[in-house]
Amino acid sequence: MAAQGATASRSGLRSALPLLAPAYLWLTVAIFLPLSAMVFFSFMTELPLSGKPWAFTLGNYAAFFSQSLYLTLLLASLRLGLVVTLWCIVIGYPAAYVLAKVLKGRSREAIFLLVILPFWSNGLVRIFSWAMVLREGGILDTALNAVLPFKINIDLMYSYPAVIIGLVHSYVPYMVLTCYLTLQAIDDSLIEAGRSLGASRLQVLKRVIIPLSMPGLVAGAALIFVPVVGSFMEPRILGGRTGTFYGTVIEDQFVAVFNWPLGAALSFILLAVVLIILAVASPVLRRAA
Amino acid sequence: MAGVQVSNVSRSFGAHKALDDVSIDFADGGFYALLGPSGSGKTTLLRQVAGFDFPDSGRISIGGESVERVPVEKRRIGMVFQNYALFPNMSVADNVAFGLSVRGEAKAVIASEVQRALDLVQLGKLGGRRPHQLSGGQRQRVALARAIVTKPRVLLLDEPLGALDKALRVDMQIELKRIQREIGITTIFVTHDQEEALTMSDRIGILRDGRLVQEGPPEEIYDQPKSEFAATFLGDANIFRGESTGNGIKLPDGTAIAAGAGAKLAAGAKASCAVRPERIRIATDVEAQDAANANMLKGQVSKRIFAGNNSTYFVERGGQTLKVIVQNTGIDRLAEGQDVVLRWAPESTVLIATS
Amino acid sequence: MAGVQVSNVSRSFGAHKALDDVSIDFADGGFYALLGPSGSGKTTLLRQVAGFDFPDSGRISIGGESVERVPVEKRRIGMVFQNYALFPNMSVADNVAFGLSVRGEAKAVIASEVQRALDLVQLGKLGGRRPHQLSGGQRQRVALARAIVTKPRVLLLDEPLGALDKALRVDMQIELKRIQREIGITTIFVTHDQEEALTMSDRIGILRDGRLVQEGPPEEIYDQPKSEFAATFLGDANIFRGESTGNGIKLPDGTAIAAGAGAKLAAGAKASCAVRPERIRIATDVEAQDAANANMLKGQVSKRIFAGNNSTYFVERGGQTLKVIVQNTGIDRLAEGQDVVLRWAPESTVLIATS
Amino acid sequence: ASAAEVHVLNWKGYGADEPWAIAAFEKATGNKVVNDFFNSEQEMLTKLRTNPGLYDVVMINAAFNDQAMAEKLIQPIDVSKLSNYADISPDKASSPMLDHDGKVYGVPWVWGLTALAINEKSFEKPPTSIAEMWDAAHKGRVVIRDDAVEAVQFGAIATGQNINDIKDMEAVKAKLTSLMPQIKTFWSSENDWNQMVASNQIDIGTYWSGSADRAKTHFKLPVSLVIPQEGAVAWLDAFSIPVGSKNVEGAEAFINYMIDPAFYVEWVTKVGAPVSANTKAVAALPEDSFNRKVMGDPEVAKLIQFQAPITDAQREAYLALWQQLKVDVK
Amino acid sequence: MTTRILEGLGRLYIWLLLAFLYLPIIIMALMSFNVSPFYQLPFEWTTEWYASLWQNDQLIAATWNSIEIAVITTLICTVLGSAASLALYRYDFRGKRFLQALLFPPIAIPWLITGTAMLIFFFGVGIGRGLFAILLGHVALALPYVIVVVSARLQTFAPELEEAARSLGANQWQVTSRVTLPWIMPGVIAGGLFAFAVSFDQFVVSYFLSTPGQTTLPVEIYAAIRKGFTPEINAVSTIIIVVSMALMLLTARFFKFGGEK
Ligand SMILES: Nc1ncnc2c1ncn2[C@@H]1O[C@H](COP(=O)(O)OP(=O)(O)OP(=O)(O)O)[C@@H](O)[C@H]1O
Ligand SMILES: Nc1ncnc2c1ncn2[C@@H]1O[C@H](COP(=O)(O)OP(=O)(O)OP(=O)(O)O)[C@@H](O)[C@H]1O
Ligand SMILES: [Mg+2]
Ligand SMILES: [Mg+2]
Repeated sequence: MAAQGATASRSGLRSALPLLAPAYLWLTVAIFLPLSAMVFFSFMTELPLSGKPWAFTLGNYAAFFSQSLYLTLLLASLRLGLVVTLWCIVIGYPAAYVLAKVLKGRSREAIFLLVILPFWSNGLVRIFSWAMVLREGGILDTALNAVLPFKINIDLMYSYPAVIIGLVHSYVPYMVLTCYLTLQAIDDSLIEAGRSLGASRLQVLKRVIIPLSMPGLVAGAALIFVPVVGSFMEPRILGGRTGTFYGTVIEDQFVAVFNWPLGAALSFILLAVVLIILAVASPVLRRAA
Repeated sequence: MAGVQVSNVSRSFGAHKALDDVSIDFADGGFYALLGPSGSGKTTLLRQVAGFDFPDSGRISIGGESVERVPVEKRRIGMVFQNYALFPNMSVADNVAFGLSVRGEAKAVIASEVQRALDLVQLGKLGGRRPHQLSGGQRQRVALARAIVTKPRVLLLDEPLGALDKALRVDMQIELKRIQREIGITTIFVTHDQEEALTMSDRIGILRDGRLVQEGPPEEIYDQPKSEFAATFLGDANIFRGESTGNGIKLPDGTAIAAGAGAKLAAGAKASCAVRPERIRIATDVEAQDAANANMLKGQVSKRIFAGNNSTYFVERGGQTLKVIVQNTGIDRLAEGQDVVLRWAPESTVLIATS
Repeated sequence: MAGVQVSNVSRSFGAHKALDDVSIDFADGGFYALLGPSGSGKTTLLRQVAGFDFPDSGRISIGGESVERVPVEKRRIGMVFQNYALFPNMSVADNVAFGLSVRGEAKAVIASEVQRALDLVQLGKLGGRRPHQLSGGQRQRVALARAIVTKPRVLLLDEPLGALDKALRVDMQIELKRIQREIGITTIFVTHDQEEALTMSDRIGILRDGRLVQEGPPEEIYDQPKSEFAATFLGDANIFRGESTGNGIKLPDGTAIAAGAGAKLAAGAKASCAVRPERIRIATDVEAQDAANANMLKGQVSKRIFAGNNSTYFVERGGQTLKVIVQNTGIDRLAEGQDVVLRWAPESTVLIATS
Repeated sequence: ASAAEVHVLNWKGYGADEPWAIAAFEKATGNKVVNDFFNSEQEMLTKLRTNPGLYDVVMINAAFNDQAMAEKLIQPIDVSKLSNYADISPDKASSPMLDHDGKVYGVPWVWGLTALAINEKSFEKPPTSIAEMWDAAHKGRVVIRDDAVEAVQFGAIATGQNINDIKDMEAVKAKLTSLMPQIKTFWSSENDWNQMVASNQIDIGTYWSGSADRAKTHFKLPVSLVIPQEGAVAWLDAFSIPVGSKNVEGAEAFINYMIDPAFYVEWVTKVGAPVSANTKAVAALPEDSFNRKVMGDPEVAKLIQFQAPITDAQREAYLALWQQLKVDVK
Repeated sequence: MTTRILEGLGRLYIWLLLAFLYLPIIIMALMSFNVSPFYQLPFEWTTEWYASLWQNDQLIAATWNSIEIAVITTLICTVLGSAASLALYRYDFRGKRFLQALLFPPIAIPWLITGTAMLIFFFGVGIGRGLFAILLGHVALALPYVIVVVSARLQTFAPELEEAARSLGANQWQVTSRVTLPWIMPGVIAGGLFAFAVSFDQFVVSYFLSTPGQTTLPVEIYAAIRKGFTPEINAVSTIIIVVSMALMLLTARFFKFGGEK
């Protein structure tokens, strides 16, 4: 009947499948199945790989709750993720706005590409370069002292701010680009309409532009927050003795000791927390949009 | 106190002059209709007044003050955009509330004002919908409600009623006029509907290729067009081209057409006469009737087009098709092919100098 | 061979019935105008025919074949969208070329066809522009050129001329009709301009709240509206409500109004009479003139509104405001406040049963 | 691995992948060397577990040899086929960490120390005690490696305990806790250390003997090794042959080459290296060379404690302690 | 006029951001010309690292592998990712939200765990290690980024445009390629650039899945730093950045991607 015709071409998994299947099959083979194996391991006492006898246990998950250490670090990591995400928004959103709404013509495309390019350099090399900038007697220190009349000592290296700077540097392009994508699509006449109704530039920004660019903001925030919470390399190298985070202890379980079950359990707890945060945040953000 | 003065404003896009030395004085509290062909610069002019775009040269003042440095939001204007520009992320009610809420009005005040405005545009019940759930006409009404709810001092309307059916349109016209009178708001109104322009406005300006061609009160513009363009653009006109005889013209075939008493033009110059189709009486009787002082032409009906309250006859005469409008009073239809006589008074003839 | 049959089509959005059991037979090669208030379902109906949206129940066939399973791109339709829907990433010429190029026409053919289509809509020189560089009316013309260049078998037009000024609009109407005749394309045309609907179409359908209220050829619909709604929606009408006297009505104050010979209705039932304002003659002389068989009412002029080729007089009579349209032939204007007599023939009166 | 290929699993840049060495070996034996690397012992074990038959030679820290054998990842080596095996210093060759049930599972290769190294610019004369790390003068200029086992064993030395039999964990914890505020960062690679010294950011820290030597001789950095009077941790690296090797013969040849004095001398001079387990190889070095003079010093031998295998449970306990210390300092 | 001033400020801001983004890159490039391998100052000019890079076959081979894998990853990811985004945008079906949520585990789980899991799983099912396995892993890791980015862009697409195209006789593929894709192109390009970056800078997963002789640049770099890394790495990174910048600017010069509305 007519209704069937309607469903057949307006909606339905069947029409979506040919487009969806390749991507999700790939993800299944290369990620979901391997991770399922990890889920399985996370409930074991020992890895079968090591040839030792093993049994099922919830102990690895219980371990998270039995030691304050993990919770402390998880909270620290979440805070880190939040701070980095906020900085990326603060720095990246205006840039995306300028890129989308102020610059015109060819230069815009060029800058769009230039913003991503730093990503193509090796992460570790980038961090070493930051070390060079941030340390005492480094570039920042020298440059500031050359300009300023009085002598100051800047040694940001091996500190929380250094971690933030390094992470923001690594992740801010995500924010710029995802926001640019949605900002660029906003019809200028909506901005004009807002202003003709007496809204200042700032009010238009708050009430019209930000809500309309929310999909980009949310996508950018998710792409930044999620990996930052699990990051360990940047904190370790730039943070010095303060650079211990949740990602570090997971890494240790894999690298320093052969306790994959615990490491896996810790990462799935992380995943669960992150997904819960995204799930709670997304309707709130959607409503704002 | 918020008349709008546009003085010698020009604005080009690349090589294209969208506005070319336009000066108009929009009287305080007046209702001004802007007419002009598509692409003649109407929207561009509104955008200068609103402050979205800036003249390359010339000055704009509102309420006697130059607004060159006044940002849009401080100009206290209301605008209805040609494409509506509704905020897709807000409900209908929130769209309308926007102007009040950025001003920081109290919630209760906003709610009641918004409801009033929505009722006004007959959308009282659709406040909760999103713009994409509305029909074209409904969107336009939301845009209108949004623009007037803040009681701006200047209202800029870019075809605010274009998507409305006639009945609603008339309702909205009446409402718009009422609001406009009540709050004495200076209104600039772009429309393609001539009847709307003629019936609603105090003054009309006609733009063409970025230039102001003629402006004045509706009847004056209609009755005394200064150019062939003005004559044919606003309303319909039969144009006769020939040589001036002082207060009339002589067509190439020798026929003389007399204009009204006031008309004066150097004899011998090229000139045209414009005659409104409704001013011409069409008759089948060839004998002279009130022949005194009347222009008369013979011709043959080639077509009749029914248009509701009137019909248009197309009459062929010496290679020219003349239009005659006849009110549909319910009697006498002329058949196609019939020989007819057209008569009109010299007072109904406008003499126009051509270059 | 491509008439369009819409049979018993219904479509709801949530609880709202946008189309309610609509059946229309769009004749092959015919030009059909859809009228109706804003939100009455016109766009929704076009979308069902185009295949963008699907009826909850009912059938649609094109050229005699049910199109239930025919996807949009196979239906060979051309559509002009109410909001134009131009491709923002393509130039004007590429927009127009799109339909030909997806079909794989040769480059040279495309180029010449596109140029022809653009010339047709008087945009021959703007082929290189991007849509956002065009004025509203220019965009609409691009949309029109894009829809007709592929020579579809059904043309769906959602207010294709809404943003055009009168002069251009008339040009486009003529062109549209010419194209339509030439390629014999079945055309469904949504418009808010009544004159346009009346002058261009072979048939007119009036929608209201998703229902087809009346349909027929223009003059029939205009002259014999079947409901008060139809009478007032298409064209203007003075409505008198009273009690049927068989072939006329008696107003509450006892005045009798006679309808034409054909009209019949059980006496005593509630009924209305509709009289077109242009059918009424307005005069200042109270003495009986051709009194035989004519309806006559006395009243007082309250307002005159100038509308170009005609003026409307508002006449007060026993608490009712009647409208009378008088062609502006250049003579006799009635002053406001003047006592007048209104007369019209019974044949100009339409008797309508009311519930 | 095909017959003519020898697949070697080792740390990156740790002798076995020197291009000149490979070239020489390939020329001498006709076997082609293919290098693979690991970044941690755990990873090395994982690679062995998940790639049976891929590797022919694997370099294993003696402390892990036992575990690898227990998991049946490595096979006994027929030392009679290794002409240089006889020259291995007897105490290393007979190490119980490498020999099980009379079979040799690992051929001792090189050994070294995890001791202290100093930035020469910061000291008039080299310190002699581990206590220097706790000196307030070096606050914020001390480094220690980010490795739980090493840190705990370092703590054990500082509290005068046997690193392989720590009795008083609390003392270790207290000692390390008091060290934490002194620390600038935790290093994890040679490069970290060298960069920090090069930019003069640190004074003192734990370091590997071979690396310190390389920093000084090869990179000309102001670094010198200090073996504190409290002692130092020593480790022994050995070569093994994984179970399933397809080219045991080639593997034997490669291991024999690695313990050859000719290779060793070249390695030390060109790159810098730890101390060879082959006495002849060490003897072939110049008299005043670090590996002969300092490391060969019998006094030093008295101070060092070789790492013994530790159990998984111990390792996890050490890690927990170490993580707690790092969190507390945040 | 305020508009002009704001515009100027906007431009200035973009340049400041670019300065921030490129600061480490510039230092990286400078250090590739510095004698000291430890980023030691004062700066002493040398091209020795480029010369030794030229000799370092292993590093060069790894670089080529990296480029090859990153390019293939980018191609596969943009195609599969855009297709999936389109499906998620166009169609409604049960479980859609779940599919969307599934995109986050690959991003949220530290790569170390994912890499280990892949190693075990590929080993278990016989895919093994090597460049093919690396590619398999990289595509999977980069796909979610592409889907998230392209979807964000798709949210701004007006469905009437697809309808208009279909009414003109375009089939699904033509509609997609000629109307939808051009509109989402900035998103697809951004997604592709991300995919390239994810793959090109991917260490952990490559590390687990590489075999001797079949390694990538990051693996080489990470392995190298244990011993003391040489500015050859800066040199190769500098060359890559300079070349890709040239390519990109050239691309931007000749192609426009949906920059105009
Ligand atoms: N997606 C939707 N969701 C909910 N309601 C809808 C949706 N689309 C249309 N409607 C409603 O259906 C009714 C018919 O809409 P339609 O667009 O067909 O009107 P229309 O006759 O074209 O009006 P107009 O002349 O104003 O364009 C309207 O009341 C409209 O609000
Ligand atoms: N951004 C722009 N770039 C280039 N040309 C433009 C731009 N905006 C407008 N124009 C051109 O300027 C002229 C005037 O445009 P405008 O929008 O004012 O016309 P309009 O009178 O409002 O027409 P319409 O009645 O069709 O809406 C047109 O020819 C248009 O193509
Ligand atoms: Mg306009
Ligand atoms: Mg509509």
